[in-house]
Amino acid sequence: MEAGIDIVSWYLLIGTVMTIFGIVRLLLVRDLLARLIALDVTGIGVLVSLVALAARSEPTDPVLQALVITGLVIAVAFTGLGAVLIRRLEGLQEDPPRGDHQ
Amino acid sequence: MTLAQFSLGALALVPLLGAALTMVLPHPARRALGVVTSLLIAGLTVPVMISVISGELPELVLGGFEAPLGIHLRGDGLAAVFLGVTSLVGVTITGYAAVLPKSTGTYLSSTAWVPGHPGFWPLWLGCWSGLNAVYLSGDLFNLYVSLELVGLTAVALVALGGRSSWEPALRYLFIAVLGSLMFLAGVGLLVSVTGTLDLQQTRGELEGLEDPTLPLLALTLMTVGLAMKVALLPMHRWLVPAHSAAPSAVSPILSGLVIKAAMVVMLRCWLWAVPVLQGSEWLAWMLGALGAAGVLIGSVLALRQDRLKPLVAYSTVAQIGYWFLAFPLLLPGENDAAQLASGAYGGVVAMAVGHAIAKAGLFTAAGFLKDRCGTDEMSALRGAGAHHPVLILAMGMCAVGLLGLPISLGFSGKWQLATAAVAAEHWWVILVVAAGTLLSAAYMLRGIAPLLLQAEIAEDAPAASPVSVRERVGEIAVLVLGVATICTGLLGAGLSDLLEVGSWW
Amino acid sequence: MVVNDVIPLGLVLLSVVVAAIIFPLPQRLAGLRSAVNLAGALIKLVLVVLLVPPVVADGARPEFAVPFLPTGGGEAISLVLRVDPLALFFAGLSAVLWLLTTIYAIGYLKGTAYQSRFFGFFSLCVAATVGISFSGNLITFLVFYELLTLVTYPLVAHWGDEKSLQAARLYMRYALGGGVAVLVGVVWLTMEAGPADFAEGGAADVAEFAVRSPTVAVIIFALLVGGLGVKSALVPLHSWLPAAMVAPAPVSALLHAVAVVKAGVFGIVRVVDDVYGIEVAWELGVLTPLLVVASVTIIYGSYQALRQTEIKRRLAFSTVSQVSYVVLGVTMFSMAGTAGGVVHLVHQGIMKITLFFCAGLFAEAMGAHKISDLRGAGRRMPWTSAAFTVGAFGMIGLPPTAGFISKWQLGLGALESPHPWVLVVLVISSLLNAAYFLPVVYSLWFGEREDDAEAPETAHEQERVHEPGLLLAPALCTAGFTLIVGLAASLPFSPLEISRYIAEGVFS
Amino acid sequence: MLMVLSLLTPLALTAVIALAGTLGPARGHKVRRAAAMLSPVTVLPAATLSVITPEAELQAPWLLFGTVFTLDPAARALTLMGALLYGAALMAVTWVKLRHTERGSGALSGFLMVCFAGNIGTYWAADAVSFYLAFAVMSFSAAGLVIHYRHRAARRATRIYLVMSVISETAILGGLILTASAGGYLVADAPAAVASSDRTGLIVALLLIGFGVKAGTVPLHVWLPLAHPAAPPAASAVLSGAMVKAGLVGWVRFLPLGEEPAHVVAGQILLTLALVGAFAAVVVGVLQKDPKVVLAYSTISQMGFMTSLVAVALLVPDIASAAIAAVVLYAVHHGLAKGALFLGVPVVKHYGRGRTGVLVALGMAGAALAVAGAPLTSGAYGKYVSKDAVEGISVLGVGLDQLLPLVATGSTLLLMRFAWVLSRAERAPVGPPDGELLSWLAVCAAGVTVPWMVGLWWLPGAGEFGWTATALWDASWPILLGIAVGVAAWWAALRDLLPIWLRPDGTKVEPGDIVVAKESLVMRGWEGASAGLEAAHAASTTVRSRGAGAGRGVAEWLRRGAARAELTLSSWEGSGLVILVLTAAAVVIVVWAGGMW
Repeated sequence: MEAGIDIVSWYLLIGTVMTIFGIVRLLLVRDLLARLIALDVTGIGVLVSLVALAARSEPTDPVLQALVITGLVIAVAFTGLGAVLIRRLEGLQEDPPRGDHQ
Repeated sequence: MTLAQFSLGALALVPLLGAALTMVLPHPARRALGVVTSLLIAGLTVPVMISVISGELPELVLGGFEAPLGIHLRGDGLAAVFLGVTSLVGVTITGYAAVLPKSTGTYLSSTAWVPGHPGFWPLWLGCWSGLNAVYLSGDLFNLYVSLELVGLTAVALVALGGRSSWEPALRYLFIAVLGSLMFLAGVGLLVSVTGTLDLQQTRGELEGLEDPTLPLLALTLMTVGLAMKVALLPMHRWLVPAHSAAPSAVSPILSGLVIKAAMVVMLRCWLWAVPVLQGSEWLAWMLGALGAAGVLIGSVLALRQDRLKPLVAYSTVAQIGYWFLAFPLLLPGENDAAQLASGAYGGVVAMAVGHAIAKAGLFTAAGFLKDRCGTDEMSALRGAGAHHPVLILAMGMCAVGLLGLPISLGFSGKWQLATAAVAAEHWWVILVVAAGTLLSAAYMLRGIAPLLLQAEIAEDAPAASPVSVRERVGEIAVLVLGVATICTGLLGAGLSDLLEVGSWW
Repeated sequence: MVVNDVIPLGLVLLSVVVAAIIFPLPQRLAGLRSAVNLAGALIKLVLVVLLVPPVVADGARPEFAVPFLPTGGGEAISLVLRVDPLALFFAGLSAVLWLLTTIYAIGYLKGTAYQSRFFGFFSLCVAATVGISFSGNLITFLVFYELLTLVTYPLVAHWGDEKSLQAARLYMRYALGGGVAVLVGVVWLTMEAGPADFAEGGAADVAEFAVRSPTVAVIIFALLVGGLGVKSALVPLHSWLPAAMVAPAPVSALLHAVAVVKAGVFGIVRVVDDVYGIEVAWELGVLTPLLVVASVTIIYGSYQALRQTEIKRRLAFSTVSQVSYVVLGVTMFSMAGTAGGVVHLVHQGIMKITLFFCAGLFAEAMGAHKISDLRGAGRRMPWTSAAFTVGAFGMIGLPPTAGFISKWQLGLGALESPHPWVLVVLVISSLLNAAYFLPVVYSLWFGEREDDAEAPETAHEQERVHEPGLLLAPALCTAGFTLIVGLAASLPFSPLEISRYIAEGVFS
Repeated sequence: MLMVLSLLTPLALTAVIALAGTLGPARGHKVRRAAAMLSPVTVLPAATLSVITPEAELQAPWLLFGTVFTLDPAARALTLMGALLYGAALMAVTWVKLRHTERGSGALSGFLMVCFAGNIGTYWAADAVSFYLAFAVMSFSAAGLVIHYRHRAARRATRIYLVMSVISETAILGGLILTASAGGYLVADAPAAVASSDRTGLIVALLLIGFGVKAGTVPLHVWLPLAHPAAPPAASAVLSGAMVKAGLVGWVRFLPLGEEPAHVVAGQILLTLALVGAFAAVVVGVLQKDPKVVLAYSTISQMGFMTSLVAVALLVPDIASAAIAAVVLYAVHHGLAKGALFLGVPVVKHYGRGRTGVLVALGMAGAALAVAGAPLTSGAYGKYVSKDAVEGISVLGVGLDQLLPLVATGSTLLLMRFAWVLSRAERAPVGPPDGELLSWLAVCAAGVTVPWMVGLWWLPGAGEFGWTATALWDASWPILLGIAVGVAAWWAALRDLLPIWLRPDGTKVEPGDIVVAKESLVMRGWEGASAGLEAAHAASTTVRSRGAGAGRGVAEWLRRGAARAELTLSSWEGSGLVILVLTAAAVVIVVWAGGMW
């Protein structure tokens, strides 16, 4: 396995790629919900790369682990807030198109 | 555990306690508790300020966990200055919000939209505790957490402004969180290289390193992330709708205090955490260029606004440009590094503090006029100054602070910046500062001049209704900020001595 | 004497306190407002008079300093308020004329709106002017110079109609442009030569810096004088002054005779005499171009005044030309010339304020705005016309008035200086002054209105126009001062003696 | 002390008259009337001063630049003459019955008194500044006299007078500043300073022009023939009697008359101008119809005579003191005689007929003969003294002492013309004698006695009148020649043999002769200059506005660019794209730059 990249740097690569795709998706998509999801993907990507960095040293680095845990908590917080805002915004748009749905 | 050390911890946690308490109380009680808490926080700031002024450096390690993992609060010069400004502006805005509840947004009760949002108080106190934590924290992890707390509460505060403020709040959320994630990535990279979170230790580790690429990449990520949160020029689009749609008590908090938190973190990273690396000149020059563009384009756009609050918001974008203008000067040029950098650093801090007070005053006045006249269209506000001479005077004083004309911290800041620029032969800084001052004078005039007009206000218009006692007291708050802008102008010299304490050189 | 050191600060703060009291006063408390105003002006006058003996007679220099701006390494640059004869000279002028302008303004604005706002900014303007006169170094001067710009903006825009807002905007644009130029100049000079403290023969380290790098010194001089030139209405930068005529009469009297225009010229006198020092400025060769600019301004101002048909615009252009006499005197590089320039600082103030008071009176009592409306006004408003005549004779420079004294002194100075051709400029300008003031005086006393022509007998006595007392008294006072200062020019503490004393200091 | 009193009393009384207006129309008029009646008394202090005290000095170091007033013999004589003339004029104006007084006589007497103070000031001033002060006060208050009747001719005369006096004031100011800076602040050492200063030519030229306007030398005399007929007769008596002499005093005080390097060029020019003035005035004066204009031209010719004496003093320094004494004596004589003639014009009108007619005719004839310089009169004495002062000088080959008598013939011709015109003027008998007649008689009496007294006792250098036969003959042959020519002309006129252009009806040459040409010249010059300046001004405004327009265009273009950029950023995708690009660029640059070092 030494010839190939070992597991940790493999995960690091995946994490970085996830972050980059997440950021590009986030910045360019028009739909609000899609943006929120893209934001979550970016968050997870960053956390994965942090975990990969932590795993490089033998006893995994406690500092980085603390960072990852906090990161998760904050991701949950902003997703909740984002969802509430999007529901209210969607609620606004509902009134005009009702006419042509039936 | 001296009083100063105790108040360090208390400053970060008391607002949180207050926020929690207000959650359970009804609206009138929340206002009372909010005011009490703000006075308590201001009280706590005093011992910290006294100890820093007398030269020593109060430090507190929470829970006995030593670095690299523990939370390490350090009250150095920069922290003391920003704590002072935050408590001054905070107490005034709290008083204003308590006296005029309709300035805290609109609340969707069961039947209809009711002015005055009870949710303002917990969010505002939470935001205040985040701010204090940002200034005091001595390690990157704590910086990230408190920055995130400030960000989220700010987004929620914007959303209080009723239907028109949700869309800008969402946009602000995306940008803020993206910025934090980038900052987190940067911190992660840095920790992976240095193995510690504490600013002092990080600096020690990085000095010994010969390959600068990884820390440089980390610094770049952190800088771009924070630039988004501070709304440097190309990334400023979220600021204008957010600050103008926010309720009239929230906009001063956002413009005056919240963006300062990200600025302080930027300064911590650039000056404390990361020593000067080879590649960072390019980054500093890029920030300088964006800052100059911010000053000029921000002012030009402010000239084109026809509503008062967007005009003041664009003025914020322009003022932010000034702070980043100083970054190329912070690099040690060929002559004496410390003396030059300290001049530019003192300039940035003075301008930021001056801007905090003046912009808070101006945004409160703009909000007050919007609440009273129903709209902030400048053509509709013609002659509105007839019944509020004190308000006009206060707006004039704040405008003096923003323009950077004498007897204001803005002036001392511009003076130090210009002196540092002349010493480092960066003549372009002088040109930008001069052009900026003239342009800012132009758009300030556009904002204040119509109020002086003697147009007859229609009898039925809301502006003509008699001014209530509460509104008179509200005007006093703006006057306090205006007078503070002028009086702090005389403390320029004192400020720079204060910043000497615990500075990085 | 420590109590003397507090007086300059007291003088500056006095007006700020008065303003703080007046601003919140509601409109109807006119009596209280006028009382506070007059009390403030009187106390200020008494304090200035108290300062005269110690400063001029036994050479005391009371000083008050507070640290203000941090320099990189060394100790902070401080805000310095110091009283030297030149400062006392200008402060005395503004204190006296301020008392009179206050009385005039109270009478003029009776019954109009926003009086509290007007008088609030009015006293802040006093504070700025006194600050300018007592400033001890270039930075303090810059601080009060900018403050003056800000505080006079609402005064110019007082009527609140579109025209005055437009004029105020033009004024602000010019004044702030000048202010920024002075800021850049001051920063550069402070970096090169340290905080420039005003010293009798010029700051020592500025002199040594001028020797070290003359070209940079010349550029800085150009920046400073260019910035100050805006407010002293040197030719290319003067167009804000006639436009600011839409302001109410006490404000135009204030702007053109006492505060704004004089601040600019006072600044130039400070820069040439007390920062660079007259010898250093002469070696740098910056005096001659400034002298040429001043001469061009004098002739151009008089020519433009000739072309105007409105009273106040003619007086405005006459101010443009008269103020440059001071610059002419100071840049002549001769002791008598400097004394002439400095004394004209006061004389022009007294004479020009008389003319503006009378212009305001004519507009208020007779609604006369054009010069042709003044025909035959001598019979209908004899007192105002008499004051106007004294002022006009002063402007032309006829003997019993103060104008003659400064013109004579400038003439002597011109002949002593290396530029004798300046006497020709003085002569031409007095001819031009006569050309645009004498016809006005002639039509005042000897012109007759159209309807008078056919009934000279009846028209004589009955329609005496009522001249309001509150407006007339200050005008007659200043006209009286013009004559007294003109006649008793060589009294011990007269303006001429003090300016000679200052000139000796400059050349010492 | 008497000096202060004599200067201040007239000014004080004028102040009373001016302030009378505040007491309301009725009482004001009464006060003004009383003050006017009192006005002739204000002349007394000056008169008594000149009579009793030969020497007097007044020092006021605090006034202006340090004022000094001294009374030297010349000033003493002139002061007496001035006091008499002004006293008589004031009497003529005010001591008449209420119904005869002109409208606004209070104002007229006020102006007269201020003129008196100024005039006396010029005689006494011993330093440049107070001389200039007195001169300015006198010339500007004289304008009040000229405009008194307020009709169209008076206005035109005043306008021209004011323009000329402004020019003269400015020239004198320049001259005096140059003298003062050359060390000549005090009058005593002015001539020496002027002579020694390196700008002597300029100073002399300025002083000649400045005082020439007041002394009526030829090109600058145009205001005199216009001002005199316009002013009331009492005022014109004072104008040509005392005020014109101030110009002479100015020359005597400030020009380097006795100083060593003789100013040949200036002297020659002044002499020729004086003589031209003396003779040309006669030719023009004879053709006039109004008696006061004829008298005005006679004044110009007499002033030409006196100016020639000054010119002689310039040319030959060593005879300067004699010439000055002669000038002063002649000035006193001419002042009183010409004043009598001018005051006589209304007297002839009012008292020509009846009992007083003989007395009036006698007085007028005596004054006329004095002016012409007939023997036994003060005129002869004045001419005799000046003739022997100019012994050896000749101009263009002809001896000056031959030319001067011809001036006498000229003035005889003029005075015959004046008598002819006056005799045919209509009479308006007034009845019992009043102030007008009395003052006229007083002036005639003074005219006879004062010059002799001054010449013999007061002026040291003047010398007595030699009662030899040759002196009497020298005095009388010019008058006889003049009478002969006059009678011949009168006889020719009866036979209307005279050519058309010579017909004496005043239409051929209007009073002020070349002023009409000058006025049009000035007007045209003024239009041309202002048109040119206007065009330049218009051009500069267009250039400025175009520049401003271009500036605004660029600013607008910039603003639009910024606004467009802002629009692209406002959409989420737009700003997102920009952020992506920026981050990528930052990372790439930093890594590349980092990697390089």
